[in-house]
Amino acid sequence: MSDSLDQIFISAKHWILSLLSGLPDWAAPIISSLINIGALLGVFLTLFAAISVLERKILGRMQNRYGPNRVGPFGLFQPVADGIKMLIKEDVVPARADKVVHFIAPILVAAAAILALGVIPYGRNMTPFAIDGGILFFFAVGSTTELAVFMAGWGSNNKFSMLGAMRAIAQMVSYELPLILTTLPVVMIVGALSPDAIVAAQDGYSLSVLPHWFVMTPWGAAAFVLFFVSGLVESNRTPFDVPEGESEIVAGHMTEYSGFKYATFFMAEYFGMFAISGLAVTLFLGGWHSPIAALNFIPSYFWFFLKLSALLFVYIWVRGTLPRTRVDQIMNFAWKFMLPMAFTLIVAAAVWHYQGRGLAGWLWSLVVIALVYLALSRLLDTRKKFATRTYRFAE
Amino acid sequence: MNSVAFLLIAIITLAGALAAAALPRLIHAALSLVVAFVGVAASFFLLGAEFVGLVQVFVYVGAVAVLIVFTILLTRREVTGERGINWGGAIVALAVFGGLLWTILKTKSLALPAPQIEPLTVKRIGEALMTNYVWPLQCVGLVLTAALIGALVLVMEEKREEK
Amino acid sequence: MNSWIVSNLWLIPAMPLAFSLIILTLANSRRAGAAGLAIAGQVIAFVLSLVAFLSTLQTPGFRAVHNFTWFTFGDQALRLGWVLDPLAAAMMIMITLVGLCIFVFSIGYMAGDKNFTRFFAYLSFFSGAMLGVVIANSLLLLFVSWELVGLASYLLIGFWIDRPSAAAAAKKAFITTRIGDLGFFLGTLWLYHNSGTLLFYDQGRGCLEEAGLLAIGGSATFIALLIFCGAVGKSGQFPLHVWLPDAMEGPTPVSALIHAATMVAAGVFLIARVYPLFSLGAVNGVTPSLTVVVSVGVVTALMASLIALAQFDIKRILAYSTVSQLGLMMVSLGVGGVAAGIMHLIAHGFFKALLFLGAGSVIHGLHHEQDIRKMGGLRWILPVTFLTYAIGMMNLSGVPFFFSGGWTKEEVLHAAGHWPVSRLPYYLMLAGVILTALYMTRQIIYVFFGSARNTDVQSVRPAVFDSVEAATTTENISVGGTGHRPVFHAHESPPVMTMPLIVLALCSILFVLVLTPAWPWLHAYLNGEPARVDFGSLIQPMLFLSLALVAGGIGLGWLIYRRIRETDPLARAQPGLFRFLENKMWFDEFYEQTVITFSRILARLADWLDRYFWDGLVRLFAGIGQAFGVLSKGFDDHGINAGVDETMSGTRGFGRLIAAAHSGQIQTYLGAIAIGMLLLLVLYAWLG
Amino acid sequence: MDPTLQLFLIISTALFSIGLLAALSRRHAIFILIGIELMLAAANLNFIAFWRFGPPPQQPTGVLVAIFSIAIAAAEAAVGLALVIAIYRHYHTTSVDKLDHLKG
Repeated sequence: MSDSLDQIFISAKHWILSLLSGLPDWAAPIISSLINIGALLGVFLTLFAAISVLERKILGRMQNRYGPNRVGPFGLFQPVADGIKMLIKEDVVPARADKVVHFIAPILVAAAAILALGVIPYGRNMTPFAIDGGILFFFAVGSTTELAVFMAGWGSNNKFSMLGAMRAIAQMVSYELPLILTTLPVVMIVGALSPDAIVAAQDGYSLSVLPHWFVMTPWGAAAFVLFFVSGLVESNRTPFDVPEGESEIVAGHMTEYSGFKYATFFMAEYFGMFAISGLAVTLFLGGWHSPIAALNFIPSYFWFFLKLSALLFVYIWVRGTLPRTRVDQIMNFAWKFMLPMAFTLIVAAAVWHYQGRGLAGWLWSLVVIALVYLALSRLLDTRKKFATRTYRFAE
Repeated sequence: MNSVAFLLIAIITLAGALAAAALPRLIHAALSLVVAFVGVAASFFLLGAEFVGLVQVFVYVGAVAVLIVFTILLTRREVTGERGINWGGAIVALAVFGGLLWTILKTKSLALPAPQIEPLTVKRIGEALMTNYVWPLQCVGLVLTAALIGALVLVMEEKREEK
Repeated sequence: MNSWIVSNLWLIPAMPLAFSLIILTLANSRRAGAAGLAIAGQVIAFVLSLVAFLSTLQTPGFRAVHNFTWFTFGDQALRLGWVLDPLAAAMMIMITLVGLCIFVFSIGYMAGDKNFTRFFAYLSFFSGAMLGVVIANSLLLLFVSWELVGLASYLLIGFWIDRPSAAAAAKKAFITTRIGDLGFFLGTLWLYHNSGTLLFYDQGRGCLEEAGLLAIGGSATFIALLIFCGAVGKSGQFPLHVWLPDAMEGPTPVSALIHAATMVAAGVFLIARVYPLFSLGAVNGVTPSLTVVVSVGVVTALMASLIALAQFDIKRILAYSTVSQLGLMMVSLGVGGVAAGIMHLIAHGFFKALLFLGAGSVIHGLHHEQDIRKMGGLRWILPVTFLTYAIGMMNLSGVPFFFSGGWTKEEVLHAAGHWPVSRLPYYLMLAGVILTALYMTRQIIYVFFGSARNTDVQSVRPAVFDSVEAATTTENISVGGTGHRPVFHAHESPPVMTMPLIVLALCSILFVLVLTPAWPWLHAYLNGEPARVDFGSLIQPMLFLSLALVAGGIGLGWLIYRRIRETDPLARAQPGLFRFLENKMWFDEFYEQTVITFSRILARLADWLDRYFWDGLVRLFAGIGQAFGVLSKGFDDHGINAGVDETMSGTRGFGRLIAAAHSGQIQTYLGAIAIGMLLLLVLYAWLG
Repeated sequence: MDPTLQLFLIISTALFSIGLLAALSRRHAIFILIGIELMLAAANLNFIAFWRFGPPPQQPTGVLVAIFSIAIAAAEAAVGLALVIAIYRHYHTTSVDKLDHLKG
């Protein structure tokens, strides 16, 4: 019973394919892919709509105000209204813009985000695009985003756009290194680049309550935190939203976009967020595995989307809590802290492996991480550079 | 591997490359170069070397293209630098193409179909890199480090003089 | 312990030397550090010397050597080493103890000098070098240390380098002793040629032992005399004594160190060390070389005593007294009383250091006034200095019973009285005793008794002291630097200067305990015999004779100098003789007229030769060269160049042709490469 | 009809010639770099193609050489572009026509 519920979408797909058995041979894989793409787009567009309104409501809650509450019950139809507004807006293209580049940029951004979503296993046997080097594919596609952002900034022929694009590329390039390096320990321990293999490696429970997720190891927990922070930067979310900080440079590389193109950028940003969170779930949070052995009867995709939603909530939470960082702080943090720590985690994972992946390895890798962390925090301590603050007029 | 895909990829690759070589605006050429690279990566996929294809996209699109674009931005002031095409070079390039094409076509043994092979997994590549090719791997690491430092020094040196 | 100190005897000279090097690296402002380090080095050396001394007490005639090979050339090995025997141990004790006192005294005396640290570095170096001389078991090591002593004396005499007279005195000391050292070095070479070793003691094979002496044989006399040349230079014997009084240009502690512990003692010590060479083949204890030593000693002793009688510089008088006492020691060595000579050397080391430091205290108290005519009446102003100085004077004059100098002089006279060749040295020595008492009485009366004769000195009374200070400040700048400490109500020197005086005075008195004939322990120790207690021998006829002579000398001096007027009493009585003595018997002038004039003539001759003869030759060759040059130029211009020019222009033309292909444009080159590749391809296809 | 080795070689030859064209005929320094990158890509294509069409069982040598060559190309691009920037700062031009200080 639970199995059939678990595999219900797979069965549905096979049922559709069996209906089309009359078609020629070469069409079957194409149809299969199309079904995958359709399902993917459907799910994530829905999620996008839901998140866009939920984010506003949660932020409102955090900031002591109502969120959207006019369209539909509890304002739940707000995304529909937004969508209609976006679609019927005039599409303004600056006269001096590089029209082709300006046009391609949002498409490329969205394409990259959607492609990246393709390699993530959403449930048992539910990977839309299962290839051997899935993680690498994710990052290869993800790195295209930088180019797309640049095209947007350059094609607009606008100083704000260009500045925003430069900022975005700078911080994305900087944080791509820790992002990739923090996946390395997992890849190293699993011995495969395929997300399915990584999820499979996190199967099993100790005492049937402690899941074997990588986040349960010291290096995995640290890597998860680093990965999450890098993900925040990669998706240009607060507190790392300098590329599109409204109070500084209007909307960064999206300044000259309006209407549906702007909506595409907006959507791509959220899709990117989904992709990064999905990868984090896959790499560290055990993918679609349930947290307790007893809860295995609940379908796998439910667990995946539960974890994904939890992460997305943290994204929103962070946005509602933290102020924006400065550009130089972001860069210093990347090169002076994230990168050394990421390298350390590789060593820590190796230590964990060679100590037999048991309790001893757990402790030793914790020691390695703690040592380097303490050393780095001593080295990077900037407090001593400032004089103690004196309050002259506020005694 | 089918010929439709091959044809498509070949057309995209060559078109992108031609655009990269011939477009008057540098930025367009650079973006066309990205298209050509993606095409080459696709043909790697077609040939069964998925890993190399991904690396190709990763390195060229993610890094080299961004670098080129940045360089264009930093050296943008000169707009009227382009003064037509050096036709002598074009003739030489054409001659080389002709010569190579003639040689390839002349060699009959090259017209062989693809044999069946077991798929090349990332694991195999990794094992090869860590066993037989570990020495070249280290050398490449060294070269990359040296290039990184060298590039930094090259760009920084002038800056200090300007101050 | 015993073997440890023997194999580590080198530490004794090495500690002061090492500390000296460390002090040299200190900044000028680290005064306390410099003095502390120097004194620490000296204290360590003293303690080690004590250890060494204690281990020599085990058996009479203890002697331990430690030899090692320095380097090997061919099948010859050059070996160095050090020796520990009563002679070395006694000398080490004396040197380190006296040196320590002088170092401490220097803290006060040099307090105002801006080169304080440098001074202590040199002092420490000096002491270390002298200790090296003492422990050396190789004539070469001894020579090296000997030359280091010379270098240190040069540095210290010329310490106040901004004074021309100091620089001249340093040069004079260095060059004069170098003349003697030349002889020493020749003697060393000769010795090595004959005996094949420079080690003194080497398990029977050393040059002072049976086999070595046998190998030297008949040439021992010449070798001994050559080595004696070195001793003459170092110990200021006639005729190379001229540098010693001039060495007074150095700071007074340096004079004390040179005259008491280190430099001049080296000559006497050298003779004592190589005494077997001198006494080789002796008949009845007499050899030609020893006779020369006696003669030189007698002449020096009498001459210096006479000169001292007519000097007015407080330090110069002491300097001539040193020369005369050294003459006395030489006589003692020459007549066979080696132990007596060394005993006198050690006793002399104590009381002469005492006298010099006392003089230094006086000079310090009077703001670098050295003329005894301007002193007088100081006994109430400088009581401690006066008392200790008087003890030193008693020692030097040879008053027996309580003063070690008297007993050691007795020993020397005793030895001289038994010389089989002649009684003349003995009588002359007795005359020297009277003279010594006389000039010391003169000096002490001039300095401490009577009333102040000079306005400057008169004002050395507490009430008006500050005005003197102001009046003499300008002189002080050139002398002691700007930091001179004013002594408004302290007419006596500070304790740091008087304490060494007291210690030295006590030493010179307590030293008597091991000297008297009743228990001649030191004599026996140096000779390697057990000592006997015999109170009966305390009273000897000769004792009364010398007592009478000393008393006579002092009384005579009291009579003559009791009333001091503007001029010296002796000058009034015998003006010609006094002038002769006052001008040091015109030795300097004599040397100026003879040696220096001769060398000047030689230099002129060499100069003339250089200018006219050698220069002419050089010019001749230069002319020949020029002529060849002209010829060669003609040949080059018209013969070779034409051909080369043709070749060059051809090459240049070809080069231009080639250079045209180098456009400097990268694309041209790239294109060329592509074309080349294409051609290769075509060639390949053609062939394959 | 499946594509043969010959077809891949023709594609790579064309790619190479286009790269050569860019390197030889364009005057902007960055175009030369673009051309060189294209030529390198053509070479990589050749490596992969020869590996794929070699007699089985193939060693992954061709693939590894391609990976190394991509790494080297990245290094070359970094240094080359740094050079372009340095030259631009120094001579205020990126046109290789004007950079002829080596002219004989």
